[in-house]
Amino acid sequence: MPEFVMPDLGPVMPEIVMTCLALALLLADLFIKRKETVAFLGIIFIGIVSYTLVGATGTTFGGMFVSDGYSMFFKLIFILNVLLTILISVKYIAVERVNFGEYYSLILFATLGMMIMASAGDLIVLYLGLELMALSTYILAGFIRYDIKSNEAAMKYFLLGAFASAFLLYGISMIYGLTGTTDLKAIAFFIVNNGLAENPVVTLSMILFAVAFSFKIAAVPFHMWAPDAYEGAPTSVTAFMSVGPKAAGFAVLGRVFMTAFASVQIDWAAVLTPIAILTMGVGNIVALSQTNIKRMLAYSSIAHAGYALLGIIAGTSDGMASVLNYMLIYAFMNIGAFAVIIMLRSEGFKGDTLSDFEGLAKTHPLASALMLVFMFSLTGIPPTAGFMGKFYVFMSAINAGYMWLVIVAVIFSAISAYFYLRVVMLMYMKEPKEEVKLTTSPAVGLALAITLAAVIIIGILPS
Amino acid sequence: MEQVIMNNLGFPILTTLIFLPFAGAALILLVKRSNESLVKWLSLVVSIATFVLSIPLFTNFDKSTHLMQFAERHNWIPQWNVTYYLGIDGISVLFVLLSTLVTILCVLISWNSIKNKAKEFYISILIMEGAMIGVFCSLDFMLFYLFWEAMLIPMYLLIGVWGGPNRVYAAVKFFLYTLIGSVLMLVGIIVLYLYAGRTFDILELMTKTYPYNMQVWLFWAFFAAFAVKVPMFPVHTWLPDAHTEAPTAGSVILAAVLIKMGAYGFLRFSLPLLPEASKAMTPAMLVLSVIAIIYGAVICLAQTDLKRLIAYSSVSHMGFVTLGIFALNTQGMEGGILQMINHGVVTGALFLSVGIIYDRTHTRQISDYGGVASVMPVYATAFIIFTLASIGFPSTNGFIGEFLIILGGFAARQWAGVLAATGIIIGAGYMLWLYQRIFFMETSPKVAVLKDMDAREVITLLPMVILIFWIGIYPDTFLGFMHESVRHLLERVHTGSGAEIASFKNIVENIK
Amino acid sequence: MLHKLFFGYYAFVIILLSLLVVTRKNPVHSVMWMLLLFFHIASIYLFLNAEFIAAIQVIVYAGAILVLFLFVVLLLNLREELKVKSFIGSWPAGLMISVAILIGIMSALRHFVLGPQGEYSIEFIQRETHTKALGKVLYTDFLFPFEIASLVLLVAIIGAIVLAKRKMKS
Amino acid sequence: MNYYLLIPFLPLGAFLINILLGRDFLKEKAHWVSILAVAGSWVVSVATMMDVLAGKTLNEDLYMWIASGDFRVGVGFLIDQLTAIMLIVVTTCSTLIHIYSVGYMHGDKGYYRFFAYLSLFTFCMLMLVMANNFLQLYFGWEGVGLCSYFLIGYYFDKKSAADAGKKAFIVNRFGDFGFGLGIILIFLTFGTIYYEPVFTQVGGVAAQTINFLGFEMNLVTLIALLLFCGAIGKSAQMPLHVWLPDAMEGPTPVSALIHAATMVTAGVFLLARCNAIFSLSETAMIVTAVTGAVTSIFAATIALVQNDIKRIIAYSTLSQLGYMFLACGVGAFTAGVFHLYTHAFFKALLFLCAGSVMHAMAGELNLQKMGGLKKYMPVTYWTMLIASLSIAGFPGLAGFFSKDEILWLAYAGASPVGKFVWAIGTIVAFLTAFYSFRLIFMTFHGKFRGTHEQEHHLHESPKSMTIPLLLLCIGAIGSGWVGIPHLLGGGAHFTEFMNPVLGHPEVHGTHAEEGILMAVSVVAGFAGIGLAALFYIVRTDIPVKIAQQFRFVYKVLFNKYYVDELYSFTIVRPTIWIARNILVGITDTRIIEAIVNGVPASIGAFSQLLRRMQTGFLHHYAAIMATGLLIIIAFMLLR
Amino acid sequence: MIPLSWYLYLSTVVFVIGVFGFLTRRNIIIMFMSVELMLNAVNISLVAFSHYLQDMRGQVLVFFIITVAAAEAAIGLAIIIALFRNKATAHVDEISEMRG
Repeated sequence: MPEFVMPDLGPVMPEIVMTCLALALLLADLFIKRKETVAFLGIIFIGIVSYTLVGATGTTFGGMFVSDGYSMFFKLIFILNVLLTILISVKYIAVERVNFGEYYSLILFATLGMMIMASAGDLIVLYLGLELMALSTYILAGFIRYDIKSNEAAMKYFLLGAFASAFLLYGISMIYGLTGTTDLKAIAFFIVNNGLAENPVVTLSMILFAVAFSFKIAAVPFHMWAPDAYEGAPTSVTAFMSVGPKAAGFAVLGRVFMTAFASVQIDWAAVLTPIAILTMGVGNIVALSQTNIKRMLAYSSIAHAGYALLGIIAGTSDGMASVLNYMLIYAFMNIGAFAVIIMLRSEGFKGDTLSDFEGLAKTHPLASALMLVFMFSLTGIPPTAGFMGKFYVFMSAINAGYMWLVIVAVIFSAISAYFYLRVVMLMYMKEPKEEVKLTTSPAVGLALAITLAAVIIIGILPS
Repeated sequence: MEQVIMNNLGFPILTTLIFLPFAGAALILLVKRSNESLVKWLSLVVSIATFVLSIPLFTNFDKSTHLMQFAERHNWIPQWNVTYYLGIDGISVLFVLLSTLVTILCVLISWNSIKNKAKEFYISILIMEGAMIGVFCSLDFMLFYLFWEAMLIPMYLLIGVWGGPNRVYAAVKFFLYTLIGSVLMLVGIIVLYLYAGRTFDILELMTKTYPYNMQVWLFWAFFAAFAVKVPMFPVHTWLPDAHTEAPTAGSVILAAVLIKMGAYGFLRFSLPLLPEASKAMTPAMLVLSVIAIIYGAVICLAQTDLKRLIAYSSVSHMGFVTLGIFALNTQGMEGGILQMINHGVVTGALFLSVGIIYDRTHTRQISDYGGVASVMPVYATAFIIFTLASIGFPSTNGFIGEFLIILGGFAARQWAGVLAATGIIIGAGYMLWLYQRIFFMETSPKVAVLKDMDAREVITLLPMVILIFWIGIYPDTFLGFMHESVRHLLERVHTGSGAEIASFKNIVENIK
Repeated sequence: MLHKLFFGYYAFVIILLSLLVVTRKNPVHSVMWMLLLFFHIASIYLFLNAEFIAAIQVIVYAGAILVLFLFVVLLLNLREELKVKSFIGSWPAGLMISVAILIGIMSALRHFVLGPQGEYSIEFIQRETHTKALGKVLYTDFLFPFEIASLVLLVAIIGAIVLAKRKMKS
Repeated sequence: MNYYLLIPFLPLGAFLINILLGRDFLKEKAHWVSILAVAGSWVVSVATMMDVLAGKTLNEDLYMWIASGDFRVGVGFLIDQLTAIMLIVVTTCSTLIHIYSVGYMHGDKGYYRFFAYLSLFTFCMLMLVMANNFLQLYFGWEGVGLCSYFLIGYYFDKKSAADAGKKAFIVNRFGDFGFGLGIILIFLTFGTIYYEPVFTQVGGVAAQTINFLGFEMNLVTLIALLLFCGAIGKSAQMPLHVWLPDAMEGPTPVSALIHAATMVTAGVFLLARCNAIFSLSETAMIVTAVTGAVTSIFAATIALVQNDIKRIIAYSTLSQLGYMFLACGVGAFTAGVFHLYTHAFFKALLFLCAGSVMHAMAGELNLQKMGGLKKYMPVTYWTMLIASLSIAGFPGLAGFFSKDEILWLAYAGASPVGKFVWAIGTIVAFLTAFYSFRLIFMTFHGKFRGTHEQEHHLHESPKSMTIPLLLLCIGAIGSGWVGIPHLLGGGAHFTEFMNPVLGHPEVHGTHAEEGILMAVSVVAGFAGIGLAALFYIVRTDIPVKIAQQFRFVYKVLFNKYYVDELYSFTIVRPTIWIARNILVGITDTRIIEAIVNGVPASIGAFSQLLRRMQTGFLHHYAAIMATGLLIIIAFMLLR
Repeated sequence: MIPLSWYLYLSTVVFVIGVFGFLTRRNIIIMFMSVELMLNAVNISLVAFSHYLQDMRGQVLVFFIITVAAAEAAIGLAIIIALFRNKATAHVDEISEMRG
């Protein structure tokens, strides 16, 4: 038995830094009274992390931690996600009267979990990363303690999440029993060499993985938690959840299925295809009849998961690339939309029902113009980023021969136009009912500026 | 790949044409919304400037070649091999000019009628202009699709925000109708792109050959997008609503330019890219066109709403256009293209006129009018000219187009020509009836108080009148642009690309 | 043979207990049965000579988690809990689903084949105690996950405080 | 010789000046512009006539109008004998009527508009006759149609006027529908639509047949018949005659110029122009002849019982046009054109006289309200009398010669239906004489039957109106003398003159027969006059009796054989009904829109359904998740 | 020596019982306990595997699972308490503010 040698910490540096800074933030919170400062610190810390991110590539801890271009890109998404989330939170959590420093450190921990997931090379690490993310998110979802809706959101998310991760564990144990290892590459290797591809147990564990990950990316029929959780959770957290965990889910989905289960691609494509269709269908169609915009965006995020799944199903590197691309773009446009929604929230005014948007264009032309852009982007109308994302995904899917699937997808995306446009319609074509006053702050402004710029620029110059 | 004539003017004219309006819109964005007159003047200046800049296209156009002219090419999205590639030929040049002209008129006509959110209104109009020009200039499929879809946004707002009582319904209908059509086209585009070896360059795509039944379903995919825009018979119902509810400027843009894009799409993409399929589908297309002609014409007899009637008449007229295009012979196609211009001018003018009187009476019901001729003689004169042009009276532009189309149609399929000709009779029927009901007979008290057109309105209509007679009396100016391009296009269609029959399966194989 | 008998007993009891756990009306009883269940599972672990795991099973699960449960259960007054019936209306559906899943998994498991043998042979573990072996692995090969686990616990602490603390500043 | 361009473009210029400046500047002086212009083009026309007489004809393009692929057509002018004659007719009538209108339209609020339209009409008519290709002909064709639309609807605030104008235009469109297709077919056959290449090549294709919409038929016949559609539309032959009587809603000078002298004869002109085509097709010729004959008798019978002075003349125009068609149908194109030429004068005269009567009667049109006007307005009386004699074929007057030539050629010509149409022609001659003189007697003889104030108001018309009457009267008397047949020692110059364009049908009959026929028709004419005199001067009670005797026949005739009603019930109303109830009511609303709105609606309903699945109950969520897992497992393991 | 499959079947049965409990109970705490039951089932199989594979990973994973389970318990119960403060019930059916 070899003696212990200190593993190379270079690749894992960003995570380490993140951990330290999160802890530091936790401590700083004790001394700093103005929470805005905490937020500001958090932003700086994230800056540092993203700095360490550069060039931290390689494999360490005996292949348990893989930091490659793939994980790098996802980490970029997570960083952006957390950055924008903090920006839109600063004012909001004050308005919600839950202005605690823990909020920020929890968000950082969640992000850390995602980062670990993204570069997990071993099922154990994957599981732990996933739990780290999940637990932090449960707490965040229930962060508004005095609000029953928030509690309920947390409760539902938590119980179902635990339920789903139990399945994941069962899958892990199966594959472990079969191959005697939990290392993704080794598993793939073993399956191929011992011709286990046909073995039902492999299929079974693959299914269990698919279920657990589908839960994370909120794919039908494992999406049921999403609408309630998204509606109940604090809006900023909703924004965070609708991008981060989803992206992380896609990260592990891609990682596991592309490496470990590469040899049973036909099988998991067959599993994911109906899931994708259902996801797009249910997401878009149910969104049509929503009255609460957070809930509507929840369904829309379900639908978007469906589109992104096409890229996975394609099963090509091109497809994976398109998924990454899509997730990045989705992060921008979705958080942008939530930023606008958050501005509507003010003391004693929830401002999360669709009717609150009536005639917004008259009272707040700029805000509604922004919302317009994000809505069209979510619909996928050029020249916005949303179009480019969809386009790339569809292209890779067709390239892999899933033309009919893409036709289904475009039809659904045309349907989706209806409920996105309804927001625009309410803003521009209705008269304002009561005076809506916006709670703006430089932070939100910055977030909006970033997202808008990104949506437009990516839309025009995707390269 | 085919060579093109690069832009030899001092400056990138097409880019300028596309982005000048955008710049103008951005400029207006900065103006304080209280300062409405400045907004108006700014947009007027910008639109006129655009028009003036577009004149070189008219004067410096080389009519002796079918090649793309004034071309510009820059890399855009290298990894997908998407290029920023502009250029115009004899088919598209006229539409660019039409767009620039019509925008000016739209700004003028809305001068007093748009009160609320004026800023957004003029921004939308200008963005619209840029996008329209872009559609006609794009030589890169991706770029084309970009403009094609981008156009929906301002139009949706134009209808939905400044439209009539039922505007929201109309706007959403318009948007979804067209969107569903164009997303199917998007799939087609991607397939084409992958099959042809990852290029969006239209000219390059034209040089490739595609298996027959791939062509067929690509044809229908494109059809979904273009037929809705045209609009052809079964999918025409968005047009009456959109036209009726849209503000005058919106209707004018819709009629004059937007619905041309469908037919333009057929010319630019369906025919040259999918020659065999187009040839094979000709009967179906002709039948649809003839149905549209007669259906649209007859249904006009039952309309009681002024704008709705004109909207349905466009269905009929666009039927002529598609008929001419799918006659697949010189007369038909040139007639078709010319008829697109004509319809743009005439129907645009008719909507302008309707707008002029609507501003005075605020009613679209035909029955509310009567005897207008005796109180507004100048207006009546203008309107009769447009009416005559619309019923294809010789020496107006309508005649040239329709005659050539019927000639072409008759040459292609006798029944097509004959049935199309009946459309002219009915056309005379409903237009003259309309004219009688509005302008003749006793003057109703509501009408008696109306004032005749003021200078601004006269100026708005004048260009249209001039165009009508110019095209009608000396059409060679305009037909001249087309000859070469049409000849080349027809060659491409008829000599075809010798595609072999391939099964759907190995199309997918090929794509992979 | 004796092994089989022992296993038979434990298996039977474990299943029985878990059934009791999920079917008891009164949560307190469930918790109690679960406690018993955990002891049995622990002894199964002993069977599979994983003493350390067995130990933490007893200490952590039985000792910590269940006590926590019990605490909460008692915290929430259960008077009216016992009035409403414990199962959801459509429990047969639930039963059917679970049975179907069971059948599915079973049918898959029939084709189970064991992976390759590792170097931690029984003798090896006998030689240096199980605890030592596990500890070695944990602190060398699995250092990284171990650290993450610590973070998970940290987050849990923070979360518990944030959510459950009665009053909070600001 | 390029000054011929002045002929059409002077009136055009007048039109533009009037329409642009008339309303604000010229006002009451608008007529000068037009009159000068038209007179100018009259002068030029006469000069052109001289050239043609000197044998100079001309055929040249002004510029290329439409060029698309191998379809190339210009705006061009052909001046030959036929054109020359038409030029004279058109410009002369036009000039005189312009002058007449000065008096007639005096003080009308749309004075300038009226003259503008007249000039525009003259321009279009001239373009029509001077065209050297079919498309330009078509232009003039539609142009005159448009002008008649304007002028019929001149009093547009009267619904009946507006309706009449619309009717005229649309009915003509029916004709033009055929005409246009004819032109297209000509192009597809000959590759050009210029007259002379077509007429020279047409012999070559005489035998060809074409499959037209499944019917196998002779190519030339088809072309001829399609063109014929246009002709009957414009010249108001059966069955497209319905618009002409209503056209009388327009001012009387308009009726005289457009609906008597010039425009309505365009159909005849077309036939004459295309004689090369027609004479090659037996069928087409027979159709033409029969149509003409039927129309002429049909119209004449209606004219017998009408009371509206202008309508009577309108119907007589119909029947005279029938005569011309008849002539062309039997191959006597020359005779047709000759009659056209003479008819122009006496019919214009008749209308103008009617106009002057109306002027005197303050717009009253009903014969029953008139009578004994002779003493109030002598000039009108005498001129109208002469016109009527002329139309009745009184020997020596213009009508006499042209009509006799037609009848003779019909009888003696090669046409299989010749004898039949001759018989009808003779009967019509009798009827014509009868109703013309019924008109004369009821208007000018007997005692006045109108109200008193009307009687006071009675007066002779102003100079500007009577002078044209007198001038036209000369035409009505003398215009026929250029074509006196050899039998009566004349030189038949007209026929000779036209020969190069229209040729001359071979006749096999003796001078004796010719003389007899002539006598017959003269007798018929006199019989008509006599009978009229008997009925309406001597025994005014007889007509009433007869009317009661044959009440049914009378009603049918009085209601013009119910043709209008027939059309409105078979064509107009069904179309509109279909539009309202089938297209709007069913296809658009019930089918297309139902789908368009139905699909979203159903999606919405489905959405509500799915939405209800999101119950908010945790265990439902769990159950759905578990079920999903179960289904996937089953699906994957059982396949 | 006991065949591995016995352990497997045992764990499966326990796991499914957990699922059953989760699906059919309405008391949050008991639902949560069902989840714990499922985890234990997994643990059984893992330990069995690692014993038969003569490999430590399984037990390592079990160790972590137990850790996470503890964490989950803490958070879960915290959530339940917070919920209970606002709405004195532990019945999932009564906690359905949000639906549709």
